[in-house]
Amino acid sequence: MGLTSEWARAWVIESVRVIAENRMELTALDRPIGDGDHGENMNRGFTAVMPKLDDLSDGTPADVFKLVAMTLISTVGGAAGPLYGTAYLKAAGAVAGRDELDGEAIVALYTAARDGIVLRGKAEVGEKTMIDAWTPAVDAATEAHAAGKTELAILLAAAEAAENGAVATEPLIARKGRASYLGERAIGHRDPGAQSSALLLRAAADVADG
Amino acid sequence: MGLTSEWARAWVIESVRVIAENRMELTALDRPIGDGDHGENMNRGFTAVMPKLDDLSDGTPADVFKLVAMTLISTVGGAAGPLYGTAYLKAAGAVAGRDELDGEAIVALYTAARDGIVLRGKAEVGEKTMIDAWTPAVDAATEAHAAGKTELAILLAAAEAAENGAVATEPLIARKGRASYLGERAIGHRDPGAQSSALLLRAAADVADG
Amino acid sequence: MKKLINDPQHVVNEAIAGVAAAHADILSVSYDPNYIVRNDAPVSGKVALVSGGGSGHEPLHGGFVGFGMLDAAVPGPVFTSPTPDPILAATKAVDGGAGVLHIVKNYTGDVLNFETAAELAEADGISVRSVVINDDVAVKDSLYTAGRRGVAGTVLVEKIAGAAAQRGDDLEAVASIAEKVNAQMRSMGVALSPCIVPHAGEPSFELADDEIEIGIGIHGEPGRERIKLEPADSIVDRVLGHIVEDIPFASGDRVLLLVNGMGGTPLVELYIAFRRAAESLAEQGIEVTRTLVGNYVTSLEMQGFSITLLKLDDELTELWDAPVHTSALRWGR
Amino acid sequence: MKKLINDPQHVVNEAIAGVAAAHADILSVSYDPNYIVRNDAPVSGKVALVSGGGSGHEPLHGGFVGFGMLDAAVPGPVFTSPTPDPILAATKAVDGGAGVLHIVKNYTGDVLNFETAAELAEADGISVRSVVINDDVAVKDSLYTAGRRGVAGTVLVEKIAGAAAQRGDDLEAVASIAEKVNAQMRSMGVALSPCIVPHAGEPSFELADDEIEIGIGIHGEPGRERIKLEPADSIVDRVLGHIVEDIPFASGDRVLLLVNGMGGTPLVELYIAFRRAAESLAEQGIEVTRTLVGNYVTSLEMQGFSITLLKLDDELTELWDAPVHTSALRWGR
Ligand SMILES: Nc1ncnc2c1ncn2[C@@H]1O[C@H](COP(=O)(O)OP(=O)(O)O)[C@@H](O)[C@H]1O
Ligand SMILES: Nc1ncnc2c1ncn2[C@@H]1O[C@H](COP(=O)(O)OP(=O)(O)O)[C@@H](O)[C@H]1O
Ligand SMILES: [Mg+2]
Ligand SMILES: [Mg+2]
Ligand SMILES: [Mg+2]
Ligand SMILES: [Mg+2]
Repeated sequence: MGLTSEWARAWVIESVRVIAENRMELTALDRPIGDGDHGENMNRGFTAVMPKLDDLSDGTPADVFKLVAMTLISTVGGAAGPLYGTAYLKAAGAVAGRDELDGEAIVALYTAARDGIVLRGKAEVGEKTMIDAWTPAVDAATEAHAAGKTELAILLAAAEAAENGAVATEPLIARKGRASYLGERAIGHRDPGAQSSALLLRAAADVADG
Repeated sequence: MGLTSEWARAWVIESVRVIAENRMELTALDRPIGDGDHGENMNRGFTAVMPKLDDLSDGTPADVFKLVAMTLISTVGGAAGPLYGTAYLKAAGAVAGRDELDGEAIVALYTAARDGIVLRGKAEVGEKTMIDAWTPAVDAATEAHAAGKTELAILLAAAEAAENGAVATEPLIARKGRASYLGERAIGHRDPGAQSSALLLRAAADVADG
Repeated sequence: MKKLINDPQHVVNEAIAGVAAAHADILSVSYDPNYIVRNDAPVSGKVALVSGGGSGHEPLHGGFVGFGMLDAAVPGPVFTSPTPDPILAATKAVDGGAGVLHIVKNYTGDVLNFETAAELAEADGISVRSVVINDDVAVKDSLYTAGRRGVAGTVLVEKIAGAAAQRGDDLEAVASIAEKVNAQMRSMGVALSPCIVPHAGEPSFELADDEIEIGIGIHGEPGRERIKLEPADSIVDRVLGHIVEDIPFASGDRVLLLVNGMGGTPLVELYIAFRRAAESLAEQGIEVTRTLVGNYVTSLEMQGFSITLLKLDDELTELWDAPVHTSALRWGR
Repeated sequence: MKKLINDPQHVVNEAIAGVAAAHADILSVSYDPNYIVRNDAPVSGKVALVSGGGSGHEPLHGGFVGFGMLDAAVPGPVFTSPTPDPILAATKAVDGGAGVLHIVKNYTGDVLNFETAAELAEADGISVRSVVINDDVAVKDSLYTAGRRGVAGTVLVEKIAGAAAQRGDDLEAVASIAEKVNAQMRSMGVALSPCIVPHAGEPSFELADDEIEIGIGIHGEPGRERIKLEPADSIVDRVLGHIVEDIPFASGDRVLLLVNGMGGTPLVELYIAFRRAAESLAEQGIEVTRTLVGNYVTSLEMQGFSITLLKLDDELTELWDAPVHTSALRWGR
């Protein structure tokens, strides 16, 4: 039994909640190594998703992700807007037409999202960006699926890997985004985009869990 | 035995000293009810007098006062520059040609100085300006002279009256100069120009004393 | 106090050296006595305009030297009127035989020093007329004060009288245009934070974190009242109210609206204030036909703004629109 | 934090409403999506210039909309790049059939959002070229960073490319003039005090009473080093040293010297800095043939300044001198 568009909706609703809840923390992470607006930017975007989601009476998971993509692109701005926007857009493309997502589809979904971010932002692992949350998440999901785990277990493995990845950005020097201007002074600070990515991936597992 | 140009020079030299010594205090008085520059202005002017006085090898008291007048006019600026400049200029005129100043000449000197300030600034007694030091000083000098006092006693009477006059500006509302913008809020502050006038008139007596 | 200066004593001399280096195409600078003069001065047969006052209000006055505006500017020490010597020297340097108009902001020091310079210039055979600017409604104009202060409206007088001189008006006519502008305009300022005079090294006044000063003077002189910080729209409404009630601007009037920055307030905030002022005037039926927004008459790094309203007629509008070529105001050439 | 604003959320909308009210003769404003556009747009057959970015840098970019410069400006939220929607809408509004040049400051967000808008415009049949401005030498340009930031030199690109478009150059030619200006200019900034983003309500960084930040970014991003406050001349020498060593300016070169205020520094201080910069360049045999001094690319109320040097040749000089009519830069008409 795979994940339906109910799950996709629930994930988005939970995302809106956790982003709002962690808005100040994300902005605080962005202050020392960025320009102090990441929480504000993400919250502006996800807040705008809510009424549109209500309007989308039904549809596939891909429809839900495409709606999120378009809304984030047109409301977030900054670096995060186009990056997350592309992630959701490519994710939607990867599961187009499906009503239910099995383990393989979930791996395809996360992989496409990550690849979308790379396509736009050209970041590699270790450059202190959101990719440092996404790539470990994709790897963990792939591994869990290969080991024959359930959809829920795949989502949980990805969430945990993303969280560890976000923490692991702390000792890094940044090579992409605003933090790259700081050189060694970026060391010791967690990347705000990696942190928001971990929050979103945890939300995906939390709502499947329930 | 009257006061010579030696006295006039000594008065100026002492004026330079006391203005420098009280520069911060005069500026502090100007801050709450003016623009915080009276000490700076006066010090700029009197500092410039010194080298010129050295160049003036000899001359009458009137020559000394004329030199002070021209220097203050061309270096002080603000309200105080033209007011004190005119005072010294008219004072010089009142004693022109004399080598020694007797009691009558001193009364004429101070009266002309005061009248010069009124001519330029149109202030009356009680309007919280330097006139509130000068007019009592002129009155006291006139009285002392009428009572047959010595030159020194006349200068001392004027100095004391000027000091009392400066203190007496404290409860007044200002009607001239910057302090007039404050209305009732000027109450409780001593007028900086009245204070500098009192310092100068005390210096005149101090050097005659010595 | 953090300032981008060297020695506080050299602020004015070094700044006018910078003005000379930056605007050599328009003006040149004389030192000791200090004044800034149009490159083509004296312009033979043209009435010349000289203004000046304490420094720290830049671009006033040096930024307005050039074609169609001032012939010379005389910068005193920071916030202190210049002495008569440089005013006289500037007056002599620009007289083209048609006389000189002195534009003086109404402060005792400025008035007295310009007065002396004018007397000395007259003694040298130069005709001088003086106009004293007193547009600040924050200060009650009465027999019991030194009168209203001259503030941001000064730039409007300099532009419009400058255009009258440039088109060939004689000294009487230029002076009466200047008087007319002064009579038809009113200003009022607000401070959010104080400024610091370089040699003083401490703020000219203190404001709590949630206080603003309504009716501030351009040297940090206290205003009408100190109130709690309010939204921009309420502050604008207050200030505009004082202005409109002082001079009976009436529905149907055409006006020039100047929203002037005090030096430390970002342009984005000035536009927010401009928006409300324009909106409110429209509600009152007063038509804003000319506008100016920016830092024109400043008070060092003070945060705040002022509003000036000038009642226009066809002649004043035409003179406002006439070409001007200075470092801080330029159009038409 | 004391600001002349109403609701922090309404800062940009209210400010552009003020811009619309103040400069109706030059431009008009669209809301939702927000952009500022030349009154005569689209100019048929002329290459159109669109720039934009976070707000809080006024007069950049809206102050440069008009004849001979930008056709449209797209203001994002304070210090945050606009999304593709308004960029696309502005691009469509100004395209006169000859294509559109996007002038983008080099920040990841700006680059990505303009990139998306350009793709969407191309899909709609509009030719778009983009030039990414990266004049800030404070940041090392290497494979290991997002590259140098775009700062005050942006105004020089907008003016010169705008003049090329106005004289009728085609899209390739306008883009290559813009690239050339970007390649030949270098900038560096200094902060004496931080700025405060309205919705954040606290300073973007902290500086002790005797510290300054050398190499500050225009959003308060940290620079190269934090040092003790020094006399203006030493600060200017430091900054100019970094600029001149980065691009090999040589004796005999002609340059444009821009001394730009960050928003909260008084003009009198900018002139002191300009004086030293001009003096030092003269000592190095570098000839300053064009100048600009004032608040052009700001960072809200930040105190500080930046220096930009652009190597000139005859063509760039001629394009610089060409008439321009915007609210913040105007000459020749
Ligand atoms: N080239 C890139 N690739 C991937 N992620 C990036 C890149 N550049 C920036 N980011 C991410 O974007 C985050 C910053 O987002 P945000 O603060 O919203 O935008 P901005 O930097 O424009 O203010 C960073 O923490 C980082 O994770
Ligand atoms: N009209 C006037 N008549 C007499 N004295 C005056 C007048 N106006 C101002 N003053 C005096 O000048 C003093 C201020 O001098 P100063 O601070 O040097 O000039 P400014 O006010 O231009 O800064 C006042 O304290 C007052 O005594
Ligand atoms: Mg950010
Ligand atoms: Mg004073
Ligand atoms: Mg003064
Ligand atoms: Mg940002």
